[in-house]
Amino acid sequence: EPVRIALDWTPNTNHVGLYVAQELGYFDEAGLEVEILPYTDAAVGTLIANRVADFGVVDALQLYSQHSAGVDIIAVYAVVQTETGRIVLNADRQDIARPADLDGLVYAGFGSAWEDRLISTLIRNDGGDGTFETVTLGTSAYEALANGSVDFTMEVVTWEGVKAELEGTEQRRFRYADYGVPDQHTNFIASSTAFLEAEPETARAFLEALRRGYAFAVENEEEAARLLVAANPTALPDDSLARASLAALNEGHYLASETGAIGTIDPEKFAAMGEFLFTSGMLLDVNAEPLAERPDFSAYFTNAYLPEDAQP
Amino acid sequence: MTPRLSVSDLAKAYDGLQVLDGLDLEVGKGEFVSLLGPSGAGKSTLFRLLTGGRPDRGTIRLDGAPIAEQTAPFAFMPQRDALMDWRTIIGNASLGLEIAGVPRHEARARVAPLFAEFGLSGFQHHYPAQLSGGMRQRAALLRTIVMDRPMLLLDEPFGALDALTRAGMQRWLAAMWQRHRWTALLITHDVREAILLSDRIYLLSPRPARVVAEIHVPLPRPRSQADLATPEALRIEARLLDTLLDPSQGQIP
Amino acid sequence: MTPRLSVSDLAKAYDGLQVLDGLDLEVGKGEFVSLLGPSGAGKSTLFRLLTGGRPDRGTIRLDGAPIAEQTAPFAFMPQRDALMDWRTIIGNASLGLEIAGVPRHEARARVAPLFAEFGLSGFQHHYPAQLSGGMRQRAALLRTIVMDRPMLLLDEPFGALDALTRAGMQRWLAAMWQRHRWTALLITHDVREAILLSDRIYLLSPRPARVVAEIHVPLPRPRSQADLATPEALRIEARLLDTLLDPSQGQIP
Amino acid sequence: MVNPMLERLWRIAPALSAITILLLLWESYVALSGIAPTTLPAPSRIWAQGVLNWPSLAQNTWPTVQATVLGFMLSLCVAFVLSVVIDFSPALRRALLPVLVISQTLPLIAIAPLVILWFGFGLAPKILLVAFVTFFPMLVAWLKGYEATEPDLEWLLGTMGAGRAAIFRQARLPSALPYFFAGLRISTTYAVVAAIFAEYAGAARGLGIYILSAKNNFRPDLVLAAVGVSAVLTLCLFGLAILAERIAMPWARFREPRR
Amino acid sequence: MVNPMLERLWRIAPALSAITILLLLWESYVALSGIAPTTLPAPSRIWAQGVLNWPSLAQNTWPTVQATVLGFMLSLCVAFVLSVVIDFSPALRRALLPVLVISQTLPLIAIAPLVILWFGFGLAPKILLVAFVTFFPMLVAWLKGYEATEPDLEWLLGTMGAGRAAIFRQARLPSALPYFFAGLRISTTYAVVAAIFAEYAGAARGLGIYILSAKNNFRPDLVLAAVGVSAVLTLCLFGLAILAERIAMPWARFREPRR
Ligand SMILES: Nc1ncnc2c1ncn2[C@@H]1O[C@H](COP(=O)(O)OP(=O)(O)OP(=O)(O)O)[C@@H](O)[C@H]1O
Ligand SMILES: Nc1ncnc2c1ncn2[C@@H]1O[C@H](COP(=O)(O)OP(=O)(O)OP(=O)(O)O)[C@@H](O)[C@H]1O
Ligand SMILES: Cc1ncc(C[n+]2csc(CCO)c2C)c(N)n1
Ligand SMILES: [Mg+2]
Ligand SMILES: [Mg+2]
Repeated sequence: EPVRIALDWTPNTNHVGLYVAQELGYFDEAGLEVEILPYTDAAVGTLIANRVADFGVVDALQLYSQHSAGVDIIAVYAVVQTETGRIVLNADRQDIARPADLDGLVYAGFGSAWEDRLISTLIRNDGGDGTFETVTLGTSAYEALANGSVDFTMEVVTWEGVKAELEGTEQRRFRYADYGVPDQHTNFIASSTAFLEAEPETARAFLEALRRGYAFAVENEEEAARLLVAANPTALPDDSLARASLAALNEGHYLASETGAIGTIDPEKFAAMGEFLFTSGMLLDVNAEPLAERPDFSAYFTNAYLPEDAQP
Repeated sequence: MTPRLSVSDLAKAYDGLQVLDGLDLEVGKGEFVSLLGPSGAGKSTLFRLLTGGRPDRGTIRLDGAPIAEQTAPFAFMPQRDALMDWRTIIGNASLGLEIAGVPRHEARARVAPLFAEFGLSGFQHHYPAQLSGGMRQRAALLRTIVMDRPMLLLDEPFGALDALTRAGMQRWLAAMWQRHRWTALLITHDVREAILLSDRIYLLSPRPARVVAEIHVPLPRPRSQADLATPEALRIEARLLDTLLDPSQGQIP
Repeated sequence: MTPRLSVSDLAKAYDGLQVLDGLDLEVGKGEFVSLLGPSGAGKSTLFRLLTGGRPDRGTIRLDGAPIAEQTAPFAFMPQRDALMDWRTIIGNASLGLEIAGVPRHEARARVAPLFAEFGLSGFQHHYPAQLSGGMRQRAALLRTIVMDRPMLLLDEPFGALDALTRAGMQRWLAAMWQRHRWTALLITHDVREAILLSDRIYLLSPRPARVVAEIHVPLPRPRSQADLATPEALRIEARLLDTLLDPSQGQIP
Repeated sequence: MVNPMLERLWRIAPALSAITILLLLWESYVALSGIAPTTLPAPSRIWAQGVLNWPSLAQNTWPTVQATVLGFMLSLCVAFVLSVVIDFSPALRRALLPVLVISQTLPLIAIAPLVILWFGFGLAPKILLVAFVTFFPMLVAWLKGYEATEPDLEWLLGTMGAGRAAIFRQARLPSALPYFFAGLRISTTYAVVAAIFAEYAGAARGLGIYILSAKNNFRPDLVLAAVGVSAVLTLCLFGLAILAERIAMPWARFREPRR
Repeated sequence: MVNPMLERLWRIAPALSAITILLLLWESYVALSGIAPTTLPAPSRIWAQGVLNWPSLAQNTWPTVQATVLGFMLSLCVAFVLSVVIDFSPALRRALLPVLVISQTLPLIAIAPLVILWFGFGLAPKILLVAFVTFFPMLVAWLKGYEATEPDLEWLLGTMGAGRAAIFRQARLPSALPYFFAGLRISTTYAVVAAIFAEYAGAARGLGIYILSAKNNFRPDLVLAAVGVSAVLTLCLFGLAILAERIAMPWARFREPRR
């Protein structure tokens, strides 16, 4: 029985630890056979809850939403230690100096209600009304931004941001935390309580090997990038992008925090973002009603399966 | 003796148009009967009812039993040739045999020798679209004849044949009939054809078709084209033409 | 005087099958000429070449000029009726006029009075699928006649008509011809029909078609069915049948 | 049947019962298998949530209806005009047909950014994309239909002095109608889906946006409620296509077997 | 024409020149407008990058070809079997047809998770999805084709003692062939696109995955190179469909106008 892990996106530098562990045989050493499932449009929580996958890379919003809705999904590892998302706009937009200036402009969105809350909070905290127009674009947001069809959008700074820099595209960005939105671990590795209770040792072994992979990537940036690209010749046709992205991840202390934490989920960070989502009415229960009471966010994640030295 | 086919009080309307209304006729075993009648009278409609159509009224008996209980006693030739575009001529000709369960190869072998007689030699493997109108009609007749059924229903089989081929086919059909004594019901426009081939001729009125005259043809068999010039034949022809041309029948033009 | 239509040395092959090979014929102005010939001889093929088809060899002249320079001098009636399923009968009948530029309403008004004469009263607004085979053929003939062209090409126009309607239509056509003196070329199987209508009859050989006999019909006009019983007519009929039945012609069956 | 209402009911009864049975099977599968509503919601839940969210669902339905109808009308015109052009010129046929076939192989993801670049986020690009997706089945049907014309008919028209255009109008066009209506059924089936996909390329509102959002908010029940609305729209269009066929080909009912 | 090779070349010349002209227009638009290659790369760049990345492109083509071919074969069977079932039972027709129409309105996004859940990431779900997308045009074509059967022919067969099945095989089926081949052309056009979309539901390899990855890596040139490969595949399938038509209906060439 291999351990199966699902992805949140096509293979990219966020997944570097996974591929390094696989390529360098860390999983083998831990006595595990790991199968990295192909990326699918299906929600990772659904794959985990239905035992198609044992683990999955999920973004924070999905984790909070699915867990609230009664899906058996629980975060066990923080992929990044601090928010990688940014508001991004073209540098030549003199009229936009600060988030408050975004009022009334056009936002290229990805279709989640969370974006709307996040951006309006950002604007309001900066003194604006928090009203803006959304066109849902999904994958084409960055082309639309580049040719001026929209005024701003959202990005993963260690991927889209790095690409823009490589291309020499002049952009400016707003960091959410600078405008009163709580910081977060943008992506997690999640599992299900059913799996964790049934195979706690497997889970521990898996996370330990995985963490070794990420730690390797923090120390050996070049080699990690090479391994990642070699493992994904199709998904990563540009090793320059992968290299630069991994450099940005390290430089920004995303994979390892400034205090050296790798994989550890910060309970306060977790609760703060939970609180933000709860108070904005984003969390729905199994009947699609907004949660009536503030949930216990410590049940949404656990650090218990991380190696001793990674426990907070 | 019960007739092979007996039709009584048959009625049928299409969309309120009364096509048949109380038609009675009989065909005895081994008898060759022709139907002569104006266009649109309802002749093809009668065939439709014989071959499975639902009459509004009336009964059709075969050998005394209502027709619904019989299974396919007729070899039928439709008015428009109804050849299959996608079968070669030999494939079309052997269709009936194949449907009757004869293996394809054997069916073709049985049909093949008849091609010369039907003036279709060399066209076995042509498609219908490659044939002239008359050749198509002959292929359709061939398809009907080879089925070897106890009764033939022929809807103007010689309609599109040239004079000579027509005469030849008539002679041939008469000879075959002589041999097999099929019961046959023929729809035709050709008074002489009816006389040459028939034991009996029904003359039909315009729509709704009723029998206006029933004429026996007591000419000796086998008959030939020459027999049509005998006084007896000419008398019958005259009588048929008289009745057909009688304006009291309210005929079209 | 140059003939209206003059065909010389016409040849045509389909897929290596020589259908016409050196056919010569002429039709004078105001003359009614019939073509009698076995099925598959190439009669319809001749019409195809007259109406725009490309011969392999030979020339077709109209009033002395090669035919390509003429514009549509023929009113043509094809062998299979070629009615349009999607037009009502009156729509089909007025097709030629509409194509000639007559406004739809006027075209129909011009055609409507002829329906009774053609035995189609009451069927103006039916679709072809609702008509019997003979009625379809009459509708097709009506469509041809109303075009009022200087020359008619008729490919077995009465092939599917019943004896009586056929006689009526022949009479009618003869009368119309008497009045209009159309130049007409008629393909037929019916020896008597040819005699009744024609000034001259060409007898064709089997494929490849050549003229084997050219027969003048000096009967006085107007002619009627009764004139076919005159000694002169019977002599012509006999001669035609003799030639047709002459085995040296290598005829099918 | 005495009552035409009753008769109509009788005619759609098999469809209704088939759909009911499928829904019941689905409902009981969800109830018995204990599958999570986040994976596969029951029809009852989809219905309830659809009703609850109806105002926003309805608001997102209208732009899709607009794009579908206008796009489809454009598609009808394009298919017809192209078919005529191609029918009149064999050279153009050989030049255009492969290009059109290739055009149909372009996944939306590849052309969406360009469409946005050139036409923005408004109604226009959706109309174009719906037309782009639906014109092809109708074009193929027209072309096949023209080919099916009885040669004798064209010959006859030629002798009547009909030019290429008149022959087309009088013979080729009506002969192609049954084929066209087969193509029309296929196209109407895809029209709504095409509009939904077109919205993926970028839109402020529409069923496609609604579905995308519902998915990104992990609400498969709302995804399926929107899919239900799109199915109803498609069935309406399909019904219209059948009605149009009845009206356009009144002679067709006489072609039914006579026995 | 003396040389059959030359003649073939002559027949595809218009298509080749049309495509060449389009590519030249595109190339010069990119050169003259100065549009960024990240928005719209020039054909020359697409070609160069496609050649450069050929090994990985080829590796991703094979799974798509497999899914397309197997899915399409399944689709042929499904369309035919369904058409027969529907043709034999008017009640089933009324029950099934609306359900099938509805089935065609399901956007992949709505069913993708279920497909993965039930069938996993292997070849099977792709085959099913290709069949699902492509069977419908052929089904509609078969049904329309059966309806077009000459009533006299069925009558004749009936008098020969042919049962419902024999009438179907001898008359309805061959009569429907021209319609079927019209549907087949439409379906083949969609088969490759369907396989590509199916891969979006989750696959290890395939042109769809290649396109998705290229897109996520901001490589529109590679996206379009993969689209080019899919276009070539589609043209091959389309050509095969035309060839199959020629072989299956040898009588059709005699229906061409005789003049
Ligand atoms: N398109 C075609 N392709 C091949 N052969 C053809 C074609 N059209 C006609 N023929 C052949 O040409 C010959 C003559 O055909 P045509 O239709 O001219 O005969 P016809 O004299 O009119 O016969 P009929 O009196 O039976 O109508 C036939 O043997 C036929 O098979
Ligand atoms: N399916 C139908 N729907 C409506 N009317 C029909 C249908 N079939 C036949 N008719 C009508 O029934 C009448 C008789 O048709 P039928 O085919 O029996 O004539 P017929 O005697 O065979 O004529 P012909 O000698 O010209 O073939 C015609 O007036 C025709 O219009
Ligand atoms: C490496 C990486 N890049 C982009 C996205 C997709 N994405 C672009 S902006 C955004 C936040 C708005 O929801 C998301 C998820 C991803 N998932 N992972
Ligand atoms: Mg009849
Ligand atoms: Mg002929």
